[in-house]
Amino acid sequence: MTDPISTTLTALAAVMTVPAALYGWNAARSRLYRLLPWLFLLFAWQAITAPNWLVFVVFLELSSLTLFFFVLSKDRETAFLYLYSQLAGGACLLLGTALAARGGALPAVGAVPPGLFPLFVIGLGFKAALPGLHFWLPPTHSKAPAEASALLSGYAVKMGVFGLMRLVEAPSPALMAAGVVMAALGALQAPLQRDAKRLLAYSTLSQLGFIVASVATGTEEGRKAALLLIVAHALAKGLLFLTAGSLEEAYDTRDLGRLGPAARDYPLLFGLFLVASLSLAGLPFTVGGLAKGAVKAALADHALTQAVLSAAGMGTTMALAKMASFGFLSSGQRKGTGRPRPLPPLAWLSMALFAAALVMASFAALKTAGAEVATKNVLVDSLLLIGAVILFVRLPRIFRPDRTTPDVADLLAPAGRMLTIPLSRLRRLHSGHLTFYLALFFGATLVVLYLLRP
Amino acid sequence: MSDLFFGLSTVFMVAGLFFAFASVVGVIRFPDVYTRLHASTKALSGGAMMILAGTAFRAAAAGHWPAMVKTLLIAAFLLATNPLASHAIARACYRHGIVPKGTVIDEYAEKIRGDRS
Amino acid sequence: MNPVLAIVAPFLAAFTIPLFFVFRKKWVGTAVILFGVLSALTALFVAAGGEAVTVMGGWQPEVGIALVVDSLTTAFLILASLGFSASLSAAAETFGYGPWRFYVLFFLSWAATNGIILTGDLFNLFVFFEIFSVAAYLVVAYPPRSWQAIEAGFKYLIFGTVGALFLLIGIAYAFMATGQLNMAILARVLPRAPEATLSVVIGCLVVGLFIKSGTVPGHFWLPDAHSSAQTPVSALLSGVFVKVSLYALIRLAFLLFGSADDRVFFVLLLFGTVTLCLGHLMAFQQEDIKRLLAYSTVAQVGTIVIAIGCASSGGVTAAVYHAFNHMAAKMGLFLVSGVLAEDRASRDIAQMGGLFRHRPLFVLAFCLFAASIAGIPPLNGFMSKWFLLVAAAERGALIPAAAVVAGTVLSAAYYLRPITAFFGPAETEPPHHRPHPVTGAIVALLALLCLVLALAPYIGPLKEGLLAVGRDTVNGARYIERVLR
Amino acid sequence: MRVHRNLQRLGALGLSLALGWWLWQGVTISPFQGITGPAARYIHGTARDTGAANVVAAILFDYRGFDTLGEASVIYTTVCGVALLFAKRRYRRSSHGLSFIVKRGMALLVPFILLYASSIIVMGHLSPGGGFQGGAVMATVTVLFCVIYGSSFEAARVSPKVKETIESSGALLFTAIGLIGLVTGGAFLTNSAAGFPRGMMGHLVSGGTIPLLNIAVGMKVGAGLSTLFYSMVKILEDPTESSPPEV
Repeated sequence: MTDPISTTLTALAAVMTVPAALYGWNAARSRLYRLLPWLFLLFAWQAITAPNWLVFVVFLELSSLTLFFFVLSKDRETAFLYLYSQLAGGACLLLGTALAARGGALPAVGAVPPGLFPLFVIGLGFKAALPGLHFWLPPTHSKAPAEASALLSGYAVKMGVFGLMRLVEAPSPALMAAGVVMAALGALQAPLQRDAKRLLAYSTLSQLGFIVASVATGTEEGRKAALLLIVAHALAKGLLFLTAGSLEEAYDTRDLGRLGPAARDYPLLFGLFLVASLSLAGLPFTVGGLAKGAVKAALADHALTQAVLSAAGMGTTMALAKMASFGFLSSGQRKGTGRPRPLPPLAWLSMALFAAALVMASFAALKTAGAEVATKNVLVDSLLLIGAVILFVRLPRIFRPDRTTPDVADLLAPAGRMLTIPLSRLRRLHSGHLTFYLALFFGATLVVLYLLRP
Repeated sequence: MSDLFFGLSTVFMVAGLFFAFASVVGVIRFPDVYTRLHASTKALSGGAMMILAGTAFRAAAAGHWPAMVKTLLIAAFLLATNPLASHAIARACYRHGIVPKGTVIDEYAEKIRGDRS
Repeated sequence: MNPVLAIVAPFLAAFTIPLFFVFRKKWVGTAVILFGVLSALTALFVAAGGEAVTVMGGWQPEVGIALVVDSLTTAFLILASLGFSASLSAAAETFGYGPWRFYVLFFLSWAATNGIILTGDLFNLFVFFEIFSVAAYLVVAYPPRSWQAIEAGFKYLIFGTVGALFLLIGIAYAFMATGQLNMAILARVLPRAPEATLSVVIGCLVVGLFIKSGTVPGHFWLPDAHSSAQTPVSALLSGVFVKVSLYALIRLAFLLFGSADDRVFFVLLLFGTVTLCLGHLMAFQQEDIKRLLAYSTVAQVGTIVIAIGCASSGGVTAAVYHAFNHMAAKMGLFLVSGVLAEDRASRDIAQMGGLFRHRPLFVLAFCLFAASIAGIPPLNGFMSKWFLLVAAAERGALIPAAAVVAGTVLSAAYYLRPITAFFGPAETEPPHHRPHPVTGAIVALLALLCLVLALAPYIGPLKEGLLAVGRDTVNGARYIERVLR
Repeated sequence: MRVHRNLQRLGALGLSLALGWWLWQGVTISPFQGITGPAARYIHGTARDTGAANVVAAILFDYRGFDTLGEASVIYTTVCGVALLFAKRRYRRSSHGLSFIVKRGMALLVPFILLYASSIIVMGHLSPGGGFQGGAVMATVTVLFCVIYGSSFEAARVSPKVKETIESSGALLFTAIGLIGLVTGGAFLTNSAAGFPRGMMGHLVSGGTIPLLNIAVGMKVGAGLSTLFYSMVKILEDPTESSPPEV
């Protein structure tokens, strides 16, 4: 299927993968990992251009699998969390596809019978981190290698959104509510994090909320706005994750409380960071700003949504301000990490590629949108931006990086403990007592005979 | 001739039944393995023999000679195997350490001792 | 080629090997190999010969014993000959030809397997099940080196005997009600039997086959037997023996249980789902790699039973396809894990570190098979699960379908545990290193088979064959007409 | 604890009763309407079809001869498996047997027992009996040898290899007869249609393949049961080795 959406996303996949592959080229691990980004690219292309839901699910799963191996190289537990959540989503989608295929032909990527809509939304929700199903996202993004985080946040979650784009053909209030909650949740959580990449992860969540809300309008305009924001966010977030990864590389920590004045050591890195974060925060005339403007325009009929999204945008700005302030500018807090390590040239190259892509995207967006649209909301957007920065400066207590915030993911451990009880019961059932086994068997035989009664 | 055989067969069968009954009583009433074996072997051999002999006479009375020969053969085999089995059981019991009840003189033990020394 | 030769060839092998041992001891090995090739080829020729019906002794099907070849038979004959050949080669490498009696048992079980697959007579089915089960109990306990194996064999014996008893009761009731044993005739007259009798017949047959195939509640013997047996035997048990019982289930379900269709298939769906869940959940908790594989087999049996329970040609196609996939992958998994466990002298997953560097190819093959079983997309396991899902969706069996996809997630989880262990660091270098050329070759062939099976839906003849199996099996009238013509 | 066990027993009783009830439900006692189906064919057609006087033998070895091959193979399998699992080279220790009287008496009886066994086998198609029964009687002789003369007596005279040969030859004979039927008669185990002499009904040579198959089964069963018994005796004789060590 080829239309603007898949064409754009196909190109975006390539643009995302090349810098990510370059960034990780010389990492200290098996050389097989060099292959993974390209595999991811291949599978992503297949998924985006899939003719039917089955092919889409298959390649979506495969792309998740390649990213799983990426995460596995750094952190096992998180990798498994990621894999299970993605497989669970894939399972829902597969089941939905099978049910939709009941009539005979495989269902094309697009609208599905209304009864199956929730199943598909849940399945895609695992991928696109809808609220409640987002439990995997913050840990995975923060603990994956930087280039994998860039691909994850920049592209992998967008494939779920892509599925939603195809799925939603009529306005869906529930999905819009989910998008709003997502945006608000991400915006609330992001400025309170102390882990730089976790902060970026929540910011991703918030931006996804924008995109989902826009998709949920079910209009062509909404889809176009969402697509623009996808591109803007992917490029900006890719660059941001790479800079965060570079910080970690250099100082061996992602803890904002312990990172030092990186702007002094690496002024160029700070510059790249600024480029990305300004676009992400929605500075007018950048691709991010234009995209957000388009989203708000698409949501013109939904005033409440618009208001919440504006507030959420301030949250994003505050989060980025926090990262800039504690990660790059604050001084004297660094404890014993020694001299920063020099960054490899390939890392610089990859970040530069992202920045260039971002700038080019901004020009392209400006050109297509035209001056009138670009200047429409300049005043409001700038005020929001500045207001957020002022808020951040005036309320230093809230944003000090010395605590962690609770999230759905914290429920996983108790849930796992609850799950072990039936499991151990089941294990005790297989105790090895032959008489007990036989008794069970004869009991079950009675059940069979009962079920077969005339 | 046939009447004579028929009468004889009846006499033999009745006598056989009596012996068989006696052996059953003996098996139940006697106190230990050896005496019970005694009852079962001797009385049963006798009883079964007589019943078989009775059957043979009856077959002869009917003029069915092959049946008579077969019956007599069965009797012969029974005569050969029943004592053998009883003997084996008794010997096994003794070897197993079961002492005959109320025995005063145990010649078999003396013989075994004699064999050993 | 006369179908009976597929049964007679392995029988001849079993009867001749002792003579070789007595008169020409040196030739035992050669004889085993030649007979293996002969048996496999005969079965394949019979399978290739197309549909055929023959009655023993030249009688009519009513009084004699009929052997029937149709597309389902063909599929399972091919499956059995592939599985037995692979296991035979692995066994020849593992045991050598010293324990020649093992090969006698092996060929006997082969003959019995082919007999079960070919026979069209209910009592004859039972007789072959007996040979097959007795041989299975014994090969599980071989060699009697540990109590564990003997206990497993004993447990299998007890359960198998109970299963055989149920089969016999079912057959006896069927005979009592109709006076017939030929399956085609029974298919006609059994529905006329009183309802109560029919329910007992079906119940007993289904429960008996549940035990033989390792479906819950008759699965208790399976993990012990599969994990304590020697590697080639485990592979055979999982790859072929379980499938043969499932074949009988398919055949009887679609031929005999006609008038009670819905109830029977509901029972199959229900117990299939329970089996699937239980198998996956238990496999999830195992520390012993072979026990993990054994419980995974339980789960896959559940999958196939669900597929049968879909009661449609698509379901049967999925069942047969999945049986093939599971045969290829699980045999490979057992063979590889046998080699790796021998290297480590332990079957504990935690101690399997560093084996990737030690035996990279075997470990890669393990990954392929595991991915196939777990249902990672382009591989054969995924394909058959997809067939199954569509069949289940058409039947409207939502919960079984959901269980199947959830099981996919779980199985990916527990198969990743040994895999990450293999790739992980090693505490010590593996103490053993014995080359396994034959096992390696078999594993490679099985991996190839997995890949070919993955492409089966795209290869015209294979796809047509699979679909034909489903179509023909569901169409009981066709079978009856062919046998009684 | 005892309450617990009693509860268990009660549960088992309940299960058995429930299962028995269900099975009883299925028993159909239909009014006798004459014999129908294959049974009628067996009863009325045996003499015409096979020429055997014994209907049971005709069913076992002709109509359903293939089942019999299977059943004999079950025994063959068991024998082989037991011999495989209990494989020991020779007897560690043999009893000396029973007393002189028994030994001598037995020596006189053995020929007759063998004669009896042979008659059961060979006349299987004429009178009650057949390969399975005769073979079992034949095997009794070897069991008696073990009991009366000690376990090593028999092995010294009839080597296990001979028994192996007899057993396998019996099985092969069965299969070969079946294959002859396949070649000349068109189907496995074809009887008179394959050219086996039909004979006169009631005579020793009658029934076509049935007597031959009886002999084959007799060989298989007799030698097999004997091997089975001796394999187990070997295990019993040596209590120290009966428990395998933990690996």
